[in-house]
Amino acid sequence: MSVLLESSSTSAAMRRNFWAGVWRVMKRKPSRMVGAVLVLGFVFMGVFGPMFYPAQLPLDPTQITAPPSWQHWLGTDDQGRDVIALVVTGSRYVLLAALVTAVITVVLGTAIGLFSGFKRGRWDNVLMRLTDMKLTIPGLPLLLVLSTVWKFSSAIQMGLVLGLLGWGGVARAVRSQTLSLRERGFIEAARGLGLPTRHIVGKELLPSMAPYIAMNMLIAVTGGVYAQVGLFFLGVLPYESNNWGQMLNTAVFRSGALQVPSALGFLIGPLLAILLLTLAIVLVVDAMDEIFNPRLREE
Amino acid sequence: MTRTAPGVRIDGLTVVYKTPAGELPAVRDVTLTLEPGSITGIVGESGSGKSTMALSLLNAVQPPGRIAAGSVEIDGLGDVVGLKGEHLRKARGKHIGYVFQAAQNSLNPLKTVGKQLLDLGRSHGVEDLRGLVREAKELLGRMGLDGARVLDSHQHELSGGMRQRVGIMLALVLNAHLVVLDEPTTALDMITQANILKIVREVHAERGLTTLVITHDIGVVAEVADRLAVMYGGRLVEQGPTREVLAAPRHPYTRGLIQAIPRLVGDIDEARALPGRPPTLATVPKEGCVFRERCALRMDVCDTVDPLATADGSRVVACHAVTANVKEHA
Amino acid sequence: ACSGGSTNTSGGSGGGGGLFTTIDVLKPGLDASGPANPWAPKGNSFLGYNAMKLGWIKNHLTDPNQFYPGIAASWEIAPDNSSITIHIQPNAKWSDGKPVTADDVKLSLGLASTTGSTAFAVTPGAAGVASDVQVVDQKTVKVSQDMKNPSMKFARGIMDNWVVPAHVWSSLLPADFWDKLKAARETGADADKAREEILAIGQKVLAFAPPKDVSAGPFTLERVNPGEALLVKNKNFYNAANVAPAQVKLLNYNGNEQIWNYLSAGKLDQAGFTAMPTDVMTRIKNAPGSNVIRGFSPVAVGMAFNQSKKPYDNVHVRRGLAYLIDRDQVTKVASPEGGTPALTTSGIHQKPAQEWIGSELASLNPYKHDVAKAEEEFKAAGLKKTGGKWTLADGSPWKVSMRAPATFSDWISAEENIKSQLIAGGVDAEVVTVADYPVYLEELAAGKYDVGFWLMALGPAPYDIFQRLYGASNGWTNVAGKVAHSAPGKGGNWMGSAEEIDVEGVGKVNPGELTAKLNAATPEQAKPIMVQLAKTANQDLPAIQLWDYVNTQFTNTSRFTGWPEQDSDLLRLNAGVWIQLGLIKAKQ
Amino acid sequence: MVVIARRLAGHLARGVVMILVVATISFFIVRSIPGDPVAANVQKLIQQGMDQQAAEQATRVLYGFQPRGSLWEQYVQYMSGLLRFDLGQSITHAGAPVTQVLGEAAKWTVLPVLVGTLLSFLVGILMGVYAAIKRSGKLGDILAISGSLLHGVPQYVLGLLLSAVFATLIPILPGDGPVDILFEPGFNAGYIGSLAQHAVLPVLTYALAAYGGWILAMKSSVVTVLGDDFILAAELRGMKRSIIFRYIARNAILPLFTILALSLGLLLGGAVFIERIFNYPGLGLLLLDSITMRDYALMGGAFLLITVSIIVANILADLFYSAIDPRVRSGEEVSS
Amino acid sequence: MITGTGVVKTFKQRGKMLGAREVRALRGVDFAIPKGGAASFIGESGCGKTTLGRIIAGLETYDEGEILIDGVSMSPLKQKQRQPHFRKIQMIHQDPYSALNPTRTVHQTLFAPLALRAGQTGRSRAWIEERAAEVLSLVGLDPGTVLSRYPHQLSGGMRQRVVIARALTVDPEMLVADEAVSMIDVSLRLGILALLKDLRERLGVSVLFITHDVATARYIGDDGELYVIYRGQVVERGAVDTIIADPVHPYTQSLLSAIPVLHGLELPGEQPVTPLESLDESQADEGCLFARRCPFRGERCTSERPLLQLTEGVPQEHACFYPERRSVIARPMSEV
Ligand SMILES: Nc1ncnc2c1ncn2[C@@H]1O[C@H](COP(=O)(O)OP(=O)(O)OP(=O)(O)O)[C@@H](O)[C@H]1O
Ligand SMILES: Nc1ncnc2c1ncn2[C@@H]1O[C@H](COP(=O)(O)OP(=O)(O)OP(=O)(O)O)[C@@H](O)[C@H]1O
Ligand SMILES: [Mg+2]
Ligand SMILES: [Mg+2]
Ligand code: NI
Repeated sequence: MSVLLESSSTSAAMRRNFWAGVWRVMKRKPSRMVGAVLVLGFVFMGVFGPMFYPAQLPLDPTQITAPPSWQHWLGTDDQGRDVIALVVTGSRYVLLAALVTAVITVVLGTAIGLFSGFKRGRWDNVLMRLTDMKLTIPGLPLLLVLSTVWKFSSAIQMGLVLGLLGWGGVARAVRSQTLSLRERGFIEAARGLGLPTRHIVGKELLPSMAPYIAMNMLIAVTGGVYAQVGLFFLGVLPYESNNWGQMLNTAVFRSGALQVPSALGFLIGPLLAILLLTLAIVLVVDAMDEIFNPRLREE
Repeated sequence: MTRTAPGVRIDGLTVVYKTPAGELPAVRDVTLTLEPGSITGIVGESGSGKSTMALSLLNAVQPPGRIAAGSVEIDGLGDVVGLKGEHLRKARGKHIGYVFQAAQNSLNPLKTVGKQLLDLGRSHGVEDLRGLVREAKELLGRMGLDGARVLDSHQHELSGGMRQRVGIMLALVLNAHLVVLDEPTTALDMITQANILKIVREVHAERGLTTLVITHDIGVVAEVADRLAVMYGGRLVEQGPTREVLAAPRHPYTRGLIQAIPRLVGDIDEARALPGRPPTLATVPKEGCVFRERCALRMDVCDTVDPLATADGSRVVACHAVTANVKEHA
Repeated sequence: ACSGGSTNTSGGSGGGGGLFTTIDVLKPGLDASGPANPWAPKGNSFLGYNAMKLGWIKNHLTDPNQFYPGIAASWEIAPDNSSITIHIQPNAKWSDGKPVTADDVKLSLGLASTTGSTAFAVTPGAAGVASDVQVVDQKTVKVSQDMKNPSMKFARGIMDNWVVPAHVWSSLLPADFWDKLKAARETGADADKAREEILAIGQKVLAFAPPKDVSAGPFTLERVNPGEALLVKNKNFYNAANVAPAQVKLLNYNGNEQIWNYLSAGKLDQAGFTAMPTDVMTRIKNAPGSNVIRGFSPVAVGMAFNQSKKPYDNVHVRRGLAYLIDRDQVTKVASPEGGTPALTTSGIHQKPAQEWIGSELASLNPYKHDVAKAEEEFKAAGLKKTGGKWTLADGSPWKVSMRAPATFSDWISAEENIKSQLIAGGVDAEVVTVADYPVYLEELAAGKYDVGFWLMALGPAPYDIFQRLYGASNGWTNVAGKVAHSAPGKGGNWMGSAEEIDVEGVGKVNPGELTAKLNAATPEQAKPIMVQLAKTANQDLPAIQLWDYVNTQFTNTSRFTGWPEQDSDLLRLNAGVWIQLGLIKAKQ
Repeated sequence: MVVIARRLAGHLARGVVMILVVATISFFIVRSIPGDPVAANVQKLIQQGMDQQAAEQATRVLYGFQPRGSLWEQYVQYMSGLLRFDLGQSITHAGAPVTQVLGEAAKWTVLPVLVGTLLSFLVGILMGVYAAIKRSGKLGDILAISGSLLHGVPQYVLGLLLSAVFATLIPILPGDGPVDILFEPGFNAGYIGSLAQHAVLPVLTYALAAYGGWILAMKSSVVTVLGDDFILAAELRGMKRSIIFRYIARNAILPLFTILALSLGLLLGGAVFIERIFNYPGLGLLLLDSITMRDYALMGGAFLLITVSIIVANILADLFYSAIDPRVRSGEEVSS
Repeated sequence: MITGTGVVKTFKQRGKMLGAREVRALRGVDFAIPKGGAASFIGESGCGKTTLGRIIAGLETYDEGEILIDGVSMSPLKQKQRQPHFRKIQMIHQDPYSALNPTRTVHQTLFAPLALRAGQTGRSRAWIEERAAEVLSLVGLDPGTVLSRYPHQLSGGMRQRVVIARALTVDPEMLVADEAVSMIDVSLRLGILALLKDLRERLGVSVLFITHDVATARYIGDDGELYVIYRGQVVERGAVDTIIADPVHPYTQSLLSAIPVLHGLELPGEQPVTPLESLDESQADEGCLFARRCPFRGERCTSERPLLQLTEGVPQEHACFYPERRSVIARPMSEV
């Protein structure tokens, strides 16, 4: 038992080391801190943001698509609602859908990639053909065509569809990782020892790929945001609540944000949100890259 | 033009690598002379600093490493450590041939050997490219290969042994007379290894070279080298004529190393492993003898004082115990 | 943001020349490969420029049969509406120099009947259909109406037709075409076959690509690219001397925002109506030479109810909502430039309403914004107010769910605003957009929505006005002059009004049958019916009339002058017609 | 050569299967779209002043172009048409063959996409090499982060920003349409100039959108190659820097060809946004229009064409790849 | 006891439908490794040593022939059914760096297979911990210091010991050590060899030792058998010392001649054998596989395949028509 205690205490120490390493990596480039803070900010915004506003945003019919002012930092929309309030309240749908997208993308992609790479043979062939096909069919046009059939009435459904369309890349990457890990002696040894597949996949393969999967997940979040915002922007999706894409659509195609500078704030709001989210995730992924990939660690 | 084999004098060479723990020496205060026309073998275990030293001969230590002190005098070139830019580049290849560790991958996978040969010629301003190709074919033929076919091949079409021979050809084709071979036979099987070693010996003799062979396998050195130098933890611990060192190793590490070689005949119990494990850059003792942790002859002085390399005839040893012994006898 | 090239001066004989830049608001997305064929939906025939009609319909408040001359220089309508005699412009020539003849007109009318035309419908028993086209002489044609089911709009149906050169198009119609047409208007197997054949010809007509644009209009098509179409002056045009521009450039657009762009840059000499936000309007008005002309647009939008859904079956709920919604605010937010708040719900646009129902207009309930009255009505409907929120009689929650197609920006804006107003008034509400108009219409007709927006008051013909409220969408179909009614939820009846309504001061009326009568009624006969129907619509509120559209036209005085006046009856016609009538002059 | 031919055959076979599958998918998706285009068209005509009956008849004529028969019959008809490169007739274009309409639109998509790709490829790999060499410096860092950012930002954001800045705030470039009419089409300076001027913003958007990806891919590829033994070996042989640079470049670019195909797919997909923003009359806009107009044949055709271009691009990229990689040429399996 | 007869393995290049290449890795190999015994495979690179080792460890399937584990034939069994039998045979990989999962501590690495066994036999957690410490002690490691470490905190030799300890957790009957010492520093090599020998003696585990360094074969036990394998065929087989002292097959002689001589300590053999050409896998399969490279080949060699046999006057089995003793190995100067 003492052995066990010792081993667990050292692994705790290892973990502490890990966090210390994380801290070091983050500290080395201040931009990464900015990224982490921004990501947390977006999470906060999606979870708690809407609580700061009434369900029905106050509107001011005397200030329709007004330019930025002290009262409305980014101006107002075509109904006279504050753009920042719209960005914040609209974030929940967008981020939730993106999260669902990311989870489904990663879970499906990882599962299929793992299965394919681990089983190899016929299943691998079939699954990879399928993945190839998914990767070849361009996502956006397919979504456009699908959007006429599907009703993306809730964020969850939206995420579901995007996720179901998006797992190809992850599956591919995970499969090639699995294939290369498979060749490593320790996986073969585990099989030789008669360890169950559950153990091999869960304890040996997945932990080695975890950082990679986590990065993919973050990237999938941005992918999810872009796809749905894009669809709303094109105006091919019906909507029930405000969201960034619908804001872009209204700003550009209804309020003339590209024609009259006074409506520019209305356009900038959601654009800024997307840009910041991208920046945040890029910075965090950059940090993760270094934390998890000692080969890239430049001294 | 036939140049004679150059001599090389390495003096007080120290090479450091920048690590999170600061700059640590991978080669420390090494002094070694390569006699013109000799084959010198350097043996040492993984991480003992062999490759680093070999690269220093071309002033080609890769960042984050750098030559921190010492000089490498090569006849006809001067101190290589001071060479820079075009001079340095021209020296490489033309004066010093280098056969890469893991020569398996020392060729551009996208170009045929012949094209790379021409690139090499152009880099060194060779006017007579036809002559260069002829020379290359001759060299390859000398090593038992079909020159035309090899020049027309890509790397992946050649076997390990063939690639290694191509590596040797590229090192020699510009008429370099100092050749450095870093682990020329690692990852080759026995028969190919024997073949390559034979070629190295023959080419060395025919062309009148000064050759440095680096390896972790004493057998390889024993086969080819006239002189043998043993490295441990970045230090040169013993050197001398190969046969003498093998027959009567003085440094306890050399002795242990030779004793640890599995032998084909004789009592298997005679062979025994060295205790402990080889040091890494971070675990090499900063002061005192680098080998003391595993040494059977360890004395108090070993903990604090780095033993000087002491010459005794053609033999040089850096060990307090041995030096003390010699003095006693003297 | 075009950096236009130098103006090609091929020179017009009269009017001063120059390049006239405009946009055809009915034709988004120019198709560079489209033929110069007025029937082709993506064709490059532009009304008034290189595509000619017999006459141009005036934007009259009440009379559908007033025209400006087109190919027809003059016309006589028989007093009983049984025929119209058309006199072709004596000098009219095609751009290849051949004269425009009665044969051209007859062939064009034949072509029209294959592609769908009011006066040449092939449905048996359709109203206002021509029974005969007669070439009186080379420049005169007489067309008679089939008096079995006459329509007030017969003359309009004839005059509003394209005229194309017979020598280019004649191959499309078979020799026995006119007999076929007659047969098609009967019933029975032979007629079905004839209709099929005509349909097939129609498709050929739609897809027909004349090798070259031969036009009798003021311009001919020079070239089209995906961005713009260029037309040059037709020297053979009968009124060429008075046509000012030497060239016309029709810009392509895919979305309104492009038109805004062009207008704010002062680049368009004229553009038809497009919805726009106030700021954009201001910017456009500030462009040098910018000029806005407003006139009558015979259409209004209403918030229509599906009366088979609770609680909208209750007239008090509908009235309560009418009181609760401030139409001024809705209009201001949603259509500040393109509409005026409806005075009340009469089913008629406020401008012609005066003409049609006169003093009776004042007796209609204006449903002025009045929260107290709304509460009264809700109470009368049995709704309950708990915790500041109105619920259904049984206490279950009530949410007004409004739908609009996502592509209709003003409707969405309006619904969003109404939503805010309703929530402020204690009525929960939501706006759900629908991907696009086709889906919207399909689901609306299938009765899937509670509340939707609906165009109404389509003038100027009285039948058309009320047909929107008491026509097929409300269960009444008018086939061959006979009215049938289908039950709510069936046969496209999604509004589901009662078949008979007891109207205060009028008595029991069947609005569908009344509406059908309007088809053949003279204005004098129509007026009392209009009063009855207006009262019915006002009291029963199948829809709350929100705003009446305004026809807003944009012109620019920097390069051309002679634009129509405010409220001119030229206003629903485009600049091509103004130019060919000789109104537009180059600025000196 | 045999290997390449065999690869080509394999690709073609797979490509054909893929096209058939995509055609089938698009056929069925398109047929299951809700919404009544007929009613919508009638309403549209009524709004334009036609009366109900006429509108209905006109619509009937128009929709006569739609194929009839059971779904299965239509499918067979569609697929057999496909073999003859016949994709049916467009309704919005009054029976014009879909292939013709697509052909008209395709040039407005393909050209800018190609130019954009090429441009971003050239600049991107140069910057990528630079970022790899300077990877521990500030500038390399900035390049890498900006690459990630550009790579991450969706095309429409770039398009909107460019449009807002260069066509609205400082209107120095045309922000919509492909060309001005007043120039006689053909090889004259005015026309070509106008074409070029109008293409600047869309092409720039395509290029910017792809550029980040190139930087990142090239950087990581160069870093990998720099670590390869043969580069050090070449240096130790005293090879000229320029030759070593060529060695690095060629080996580093090689794996990018697989990405090339992928990026083309991405760009073609993004054409919808860019063409919508800049009103460029290409395939994307056509697809969008056909969806709102419920022009089934056209919708299916546009979707199919976009997919087929990607498949073809994939094949070309792979062939190109095998043409310059001797390992593939001699049939060895190269893991990339 | 594990025996095999006529084991054949052919690799087909995967994923290539057209023109698949075949590699004959094993061409009918017989072997028998008694309980507690030792056998060594030597041969040139690519001759099939690893393949055979993996087949014996159950990590690879075989195409023909028969393998018996403790008398049970494996051929009729399905993959799943074979597993428990093959578990008695554990593989020690060449590369101790990749054989351990870098994300798991030694404790975790040993825990998993032990827990599995504990679960099957109903043993307690304490047993697991005890056993983990025990196997570590068996391989000469101090459980206290090693258990909590990650692989990267261990030296090569220690890792290889952990790998062996892990194999011991399932109480194997045989260890297959594939070049188990070739990647370990010279000074540590003997330690591992001694450990394997020690395990044999103490635990009665048989050891299959795969190597290209003949000398090491002696160190796992002088009672061991040596199999000289050439191109998938056993060409000479017998007691280690017998073969080293008196090889009769020219191939064995070539191999032994190639061993570097420690000049100064040793004198080279008098009759070294050098093959005429280097190994070429694609050579014709007729006759003796070594014929083309053999300096002593006769008429018969090119037409007929010699089979492994015992002939008079030769103590070991060999596959040569003209077996002849030659003095090829170096002998220590001390002996002379
Ligand atoms: N780029 C580097 N950065 C940091 N340390 C390095 C670097 N390259 C080598 N070293 C360290 O320098 C020491 C000497 O390395 P070197 O490659 O010269 O050893 P070697 O004797 O050639 O070993 P091997 O037999 O494995 O080739 C080692 O401890 C190694 O870890
Ligand atoms: N998975 C595989 N697919 C295809 N061919 C294979 C595979 N594994 C081995 N081979 C081939 O089978 C032959 C025997 O290989 P094997 O690895 O058993 O040789 P070896 O004797 O272990 O060589 P080495 O000394 O290099 O380890 C070789 O030609 C090899 O290329
Ligand atoms: Mg080395
Ligand atoms: Mg092997
Ligand atoms: Ni333009």
